[in-house]
Amino acid sequence: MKVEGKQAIWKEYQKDIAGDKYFYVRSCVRQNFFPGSETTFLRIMREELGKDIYEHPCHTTCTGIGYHGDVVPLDTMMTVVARQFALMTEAGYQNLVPSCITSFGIYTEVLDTWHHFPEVEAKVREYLRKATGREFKIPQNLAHASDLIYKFRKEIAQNAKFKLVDKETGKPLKVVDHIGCHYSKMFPEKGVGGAEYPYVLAGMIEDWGGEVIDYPERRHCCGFGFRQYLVQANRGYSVACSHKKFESMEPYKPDMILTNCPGCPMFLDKWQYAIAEMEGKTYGKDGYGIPVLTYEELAGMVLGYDPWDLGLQVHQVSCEPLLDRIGIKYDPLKKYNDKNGVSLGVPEKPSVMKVS
Amino acid sequence: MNYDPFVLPLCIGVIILAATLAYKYLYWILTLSNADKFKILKGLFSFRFFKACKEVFLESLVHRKVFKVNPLLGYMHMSFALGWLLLILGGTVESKIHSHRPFNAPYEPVFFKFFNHDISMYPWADEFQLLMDVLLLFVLSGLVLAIIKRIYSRFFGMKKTTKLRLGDRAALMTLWLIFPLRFLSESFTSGIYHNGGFLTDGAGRMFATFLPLHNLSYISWWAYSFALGIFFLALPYSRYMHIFTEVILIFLRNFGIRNCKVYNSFSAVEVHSCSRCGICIDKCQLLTSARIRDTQSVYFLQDVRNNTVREDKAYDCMLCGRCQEFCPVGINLNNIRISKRFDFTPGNKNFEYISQKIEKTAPVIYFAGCMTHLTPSIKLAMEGIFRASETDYIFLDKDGTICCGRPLMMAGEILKAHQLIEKNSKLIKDSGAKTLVTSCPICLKVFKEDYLLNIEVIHHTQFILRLAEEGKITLNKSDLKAVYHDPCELGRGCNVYKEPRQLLNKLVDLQSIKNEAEYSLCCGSSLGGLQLNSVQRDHIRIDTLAALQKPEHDLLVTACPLCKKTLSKGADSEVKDIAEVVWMGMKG
Amino acid sequence: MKKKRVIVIGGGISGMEAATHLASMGYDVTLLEKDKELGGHLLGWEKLFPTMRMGKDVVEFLNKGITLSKVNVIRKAEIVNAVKTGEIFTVTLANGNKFESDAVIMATGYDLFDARKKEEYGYGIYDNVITSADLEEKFLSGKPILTSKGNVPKKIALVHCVGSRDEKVGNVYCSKVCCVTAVKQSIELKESIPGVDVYCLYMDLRMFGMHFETLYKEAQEKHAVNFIRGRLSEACENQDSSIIVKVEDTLAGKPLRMTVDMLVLMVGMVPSAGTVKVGKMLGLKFGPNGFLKSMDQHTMGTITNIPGVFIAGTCAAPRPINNVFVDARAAAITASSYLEGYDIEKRISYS
Amino acid sequence: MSQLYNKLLEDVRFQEGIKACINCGTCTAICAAAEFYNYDPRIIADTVQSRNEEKIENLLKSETIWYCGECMSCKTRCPRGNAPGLIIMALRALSQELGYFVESEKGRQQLFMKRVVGGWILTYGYCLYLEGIGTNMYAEQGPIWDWRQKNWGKVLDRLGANYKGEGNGILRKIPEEALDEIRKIFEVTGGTARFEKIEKFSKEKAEAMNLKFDDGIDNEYFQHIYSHNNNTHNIE
Amino acid sequence: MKDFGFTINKDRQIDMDTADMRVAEYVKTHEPSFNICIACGTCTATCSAGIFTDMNLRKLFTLVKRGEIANTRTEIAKCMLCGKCSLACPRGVNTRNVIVKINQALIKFSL
Repeated sequence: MKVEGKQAIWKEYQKDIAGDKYFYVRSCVRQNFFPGSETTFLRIMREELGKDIYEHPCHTTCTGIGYHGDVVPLDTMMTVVARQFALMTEAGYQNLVPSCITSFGIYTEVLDTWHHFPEVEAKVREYLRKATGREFKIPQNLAHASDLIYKFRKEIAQNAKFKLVDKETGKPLKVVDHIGCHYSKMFPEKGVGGAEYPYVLAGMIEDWGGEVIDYPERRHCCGFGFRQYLVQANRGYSVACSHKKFESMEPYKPDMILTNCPGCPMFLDKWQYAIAEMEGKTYGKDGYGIPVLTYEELAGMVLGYDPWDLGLQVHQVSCEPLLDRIGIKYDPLKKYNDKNGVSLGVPEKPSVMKVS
Repeated sequence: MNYDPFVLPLCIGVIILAATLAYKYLYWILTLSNADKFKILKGLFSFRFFKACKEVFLESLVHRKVFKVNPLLGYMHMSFALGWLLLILGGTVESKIHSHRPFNAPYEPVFFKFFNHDISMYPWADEFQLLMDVLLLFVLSGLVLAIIKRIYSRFFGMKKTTKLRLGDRAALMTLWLIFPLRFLSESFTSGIYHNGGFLTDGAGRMFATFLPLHNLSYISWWAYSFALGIFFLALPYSRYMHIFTEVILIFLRNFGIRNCKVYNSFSAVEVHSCSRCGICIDKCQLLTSARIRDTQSVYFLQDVRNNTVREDKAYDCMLCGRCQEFCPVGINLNNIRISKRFDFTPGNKNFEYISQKIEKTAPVIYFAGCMTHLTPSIKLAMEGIFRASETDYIFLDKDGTICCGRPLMMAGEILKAHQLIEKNSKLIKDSGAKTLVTSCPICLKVFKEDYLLNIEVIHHTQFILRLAEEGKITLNKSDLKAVYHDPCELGRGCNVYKEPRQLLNKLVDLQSIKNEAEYSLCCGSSLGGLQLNSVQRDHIRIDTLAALQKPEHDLLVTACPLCKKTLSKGADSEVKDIAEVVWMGMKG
Repeated sequence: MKKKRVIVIGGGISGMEAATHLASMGYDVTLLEKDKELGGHLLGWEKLFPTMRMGKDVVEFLNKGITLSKVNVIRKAEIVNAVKTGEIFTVTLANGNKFESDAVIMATGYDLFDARKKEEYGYGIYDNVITSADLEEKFLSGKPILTSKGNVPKKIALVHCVGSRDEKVGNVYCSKVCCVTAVKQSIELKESIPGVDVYCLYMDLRMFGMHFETLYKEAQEKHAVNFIRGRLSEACENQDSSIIVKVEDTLAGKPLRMTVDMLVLMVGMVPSAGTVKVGKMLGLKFGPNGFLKSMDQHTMGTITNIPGVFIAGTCAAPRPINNVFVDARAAAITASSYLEGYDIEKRISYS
Repeated sequence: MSQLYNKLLEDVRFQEGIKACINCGTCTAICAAAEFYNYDPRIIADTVQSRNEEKIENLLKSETIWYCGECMSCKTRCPRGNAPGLIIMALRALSQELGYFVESEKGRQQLFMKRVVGGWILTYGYCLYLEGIGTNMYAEQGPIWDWRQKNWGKVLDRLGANYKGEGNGILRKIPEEALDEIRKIFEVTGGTARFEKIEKFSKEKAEAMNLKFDDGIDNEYFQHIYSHNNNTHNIE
Repeated sequence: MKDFGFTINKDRQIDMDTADMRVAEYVKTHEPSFNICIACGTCTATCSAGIFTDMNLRKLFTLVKRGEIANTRTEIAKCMLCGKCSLACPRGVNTRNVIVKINQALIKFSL
């Protein structure tokens, strides 16, 4: 493997990311599964970096899962998206930052479609007017939340309390990155580093001291597939995709998986549990799973935030071995407490995969 | 009774030979099907028995068919077979007359001259001396030819002669020694006692001038006996097994027993009846055109005998039937080849998907055949002829669907072929037709041979000729010069030679060619040869076409869609099926 | 009367052959070549399809022509300016030398497609992904073909249409020579590495030339090269630096994966940098694929929009060597008739 | 010219998704669904490209169009710039429009998507709502999800959420007026009509299949489409 | 082992690294013309069995070459060996014998 070759490609896909004043759009999946990540994102952006991130109380889902589940028609989706744009315009913002990759993909697709089919944009404007009376301007800059963390990765590194380094051996941790399919597969030029060797997460890993591991099935989808996971009858496909990835990354013995998509970390996390239950196989060291982190969790981690503030306790695969390896202190007794320090009980242990 | 220890080798040989043959023949006959056994029983007490005897004389002794094909070779075979038999008969009679006893020790006639020095004591002694020496000379002349053939087969006009195995070698060597030794023994003895005829006595007198005959003569009798004994011992394990087996075969065949495509003990009798005359070798286009030197029937039968049939040798033969046509023993070589392919064709077939129904009934059913669907002009011509003759017919494979089963049969997939045969039979039965017409001789063969149809099965040439004779169609004669290529499956396969020619004579100026009728060459595309590659097939096609070029003609006519398709590639003149020629003429 | 002058730009096959013929007709011919040696891409190819004759034989043939007909050859010629003033062309080199002529032959050739642009194939990233030109260099060196780790490869895949027929890289045309090159190199690989398995991953096998199909059949029949119809989707590197390829075997109707020790990308032709540079200087028109545009595809293949400028060889379109020869001679003839005062444009009766 | 093909052409995604396909198989080679289902996006493109009415109708009624996971990997790679994923989306839309989706096992699952995801969107303004994702129906969410289920609010609270609260924040209650706007958009743009069609055709199919059909998720038909798998989807 | 109501779907990719090539090798050895197939589909187009069923000889041959032999036995059983494909083949592949050899190989390797 020649890194210079990759670097040359990364250089081809430099993305223009706005420096401040963002209109923030939340992610349905993330709010449910990784609420700590969104909280951490805002904390880093606002508190560490002092950026203006605006959230509108009336913004809603982009209908992405409904759209990609094919129950929400294209026009409906586009009009809902237009409504988000209208809220942004009304709030006086121009830079849109979605927390969700599928939302990011949808916004990109909508903008591209309108670019190629102006009549569609006109039709959507009409729909929005009719339904809500709102008008909108097209965002000037569209970046995914991970693009922002990527943009400020060096600043984060400067403030970092920890590096992605094994404290025992001093060697960089081996990290595999998993990019949400809708980040750049549809529009390679819209993602940092393009579609084949996206740099958005790799850049964070490198700058925070880790080593990016390239494994053959790196680009494979996690298997969500919208209807493919949500309907039980189809889940065999969904798990098979993740399974394929685990089998492919296993020989590289990664210390963690880093993701930038809402669904992927949940699937890569939960499928490790399910595969262990179904086939008795685990992929991490000593019978544990491979910890799966969101980029916000990782950023928070290197910045020295309390792991339980980040929400690592809601992962099925335990992150403690990773924290130990880096040397991050945490209080195991507080893991399952509520905000006020009261214990909420301890989750049951899986029968195969080891957890802390 | 005369006795000397040297008679023992002969006696042992004869006894063991007799026992072996008895065992083998009984085993084969007993393992025949009951129906076949019944045929033997019936045949033994019928006129057929005498017919068989006559055939034995003509074929096994005189070798009439070999004579026909190759007179020199025929003479060679005859000299051995007939000459030796007459020697034995003559000797037996002579010894009986001499001894005045109806029964002698069996070796007495063989060693007559050793035991009987005085030859003036019995009637016709001189005549006997003359006769026996003439016969010996007759056999010896054959021997000289055999040696020449082995050394220089071109002398016989043959490209190649057969190869030998150990049993054959032993038998051949001793066979070659028997008669020279007999000649020497008798000559030496005659040199001392003057009891020989013109040949042996003359030679004896000459030998006596320079050889110590008293010592040599006894040794030579020993050698003679040994040669005979070893020959008889080796005989069942050599090609000479054919000497006796062919007789059995002739009887069985005259009793109505035929081989089928499954190997059985009648097939074994056929296989052992092969005299390895080698006539089949250079009749085989695989040798002459495709340069395949080791698959010809004589080798194949040898492999069958030795249980060493190789798959490629089972599969490369085209089943054109030329070897069979020329085989003096009349072995059904194609069926034996197919029966051996059967051993290599495992695997299942499933034709459940075929579910055709007959829509109407009609007196005539037309089966174009797969190959005809690849040459649609033949199909169109036939449809035109049917229309013009107002024949009420069913086009059974109009959509180009069901195969007749012959290709499977040829590939040795006999059981699977029967699955198709059953399906098609039902359709044909349901049609209520009285006549089945097919354009493809391959189909014709299987319809005639393997379908148990109670209706007439004919080729379209036969059908068209009948239409013309009945005045249902009018044939227009053109002045085109044409030659006719007999398709293997139509000619040798189904014995249809006459009708195509009658028909063509009404249509064109038909020229005769060299390899006609039963000697016709294969076009090279035969479905029989599975192992042949396209280059080998091309060689055959090119050579066949070259042979068909003479005399000059405007039209090359055949009666098989496969031949037509094959020969069209590279022919100097136009190639047409008879049906097309007819239809062309009718359309004007 | 003074000899008419012709400048031939580019010392590859087309330039050398056009120059040879023009000189033999009695023109004063100057051949400008940017490198220190004449021969162009041909210098980098060992054996040529379909006959497997050596590339250097052809170079020798060309050189002999140049010598015998006394072409004035300028090597290491870097053109900084080329203009037409009145009927006269003036070409200026970096060293300040100026050449004047009455006609110009553009024989500036092609460049190989930069395989790094097909990111998903990992050229320049994965150690065992090489191009057809790299492989040819290996053949030319005479050294054994080895993987990056110095092992004898057991399985090699050749990818057709790299940089050709691909909107993703902006090249929608077929480069013509890659299919048969793949077949040729497969055979060479089979011959030089005993027991190696070779797979060609193709979309269509465009065996358009005489004997190309025969070569293809030979690859199948004699060398048992495997042909899989499917365009490579992506290549990934294994830990042992072998390459996993993913294609659909479209004839089997199934996705297919395979680990190979070496992946060879059959790179197509793109207009050379020189073609673009000099073409622009002279004000020549470019076709939609970036190659020089002729006045008419059928009837005026060597004639450009600038009277007196003629195009030969692969600066106009991807072509195999035999066509380039024909093309070069055609350019020489059209240039000559132009110099003798013949105006082909009179024949144009269509728009 | 096929009527159905013309209908497909009305969808901009279809226009974007297919120019002239060269059948190279790049899409299939990278397709996750093709790895695990008897599925070949190349053939989908080829089929629609044929413009054959019957073939397209069969496609719309088939299982095939429901295998795609819409990851759009195919769009990245196609040398002709096609996107079978977008073709699929257009086909799925038309299949629902015409009621053909109920002819396939996988297509019938659209009722699930409508009632669950569609329901969440219109009720909560979110595509997913944790209270609907119990480990009863999503057992692979594991013991950690069990634990969260017992403590929905408190865990969210611990992680800075504003669960069911007013104003901003994670899983806040989206104001009713905003939800009304969304519902209005659905009505204006055909979202509601799509939902109604899915319900109508599903109901008819349930009757034809003799399965009890009712609102909500606790009826025979719904449970059937949610969990039934005839296990022939990866057989050639 | 816990039952989640589904199992992990099996991969249906052709994996050339693990493919069982015994049948393909056997056929290539015994009928070398198998190598020169250009998968043009003429055989399939002329196939009689193909009229009644979806048997696809061209595809079958391709699959055998990729070691995909799961359905070969049932598919090949439909062949009537009529030989039209052999005659139609532009490359002179001895298709009839290829079929016979495939059958033999399946038996030989108990597949």
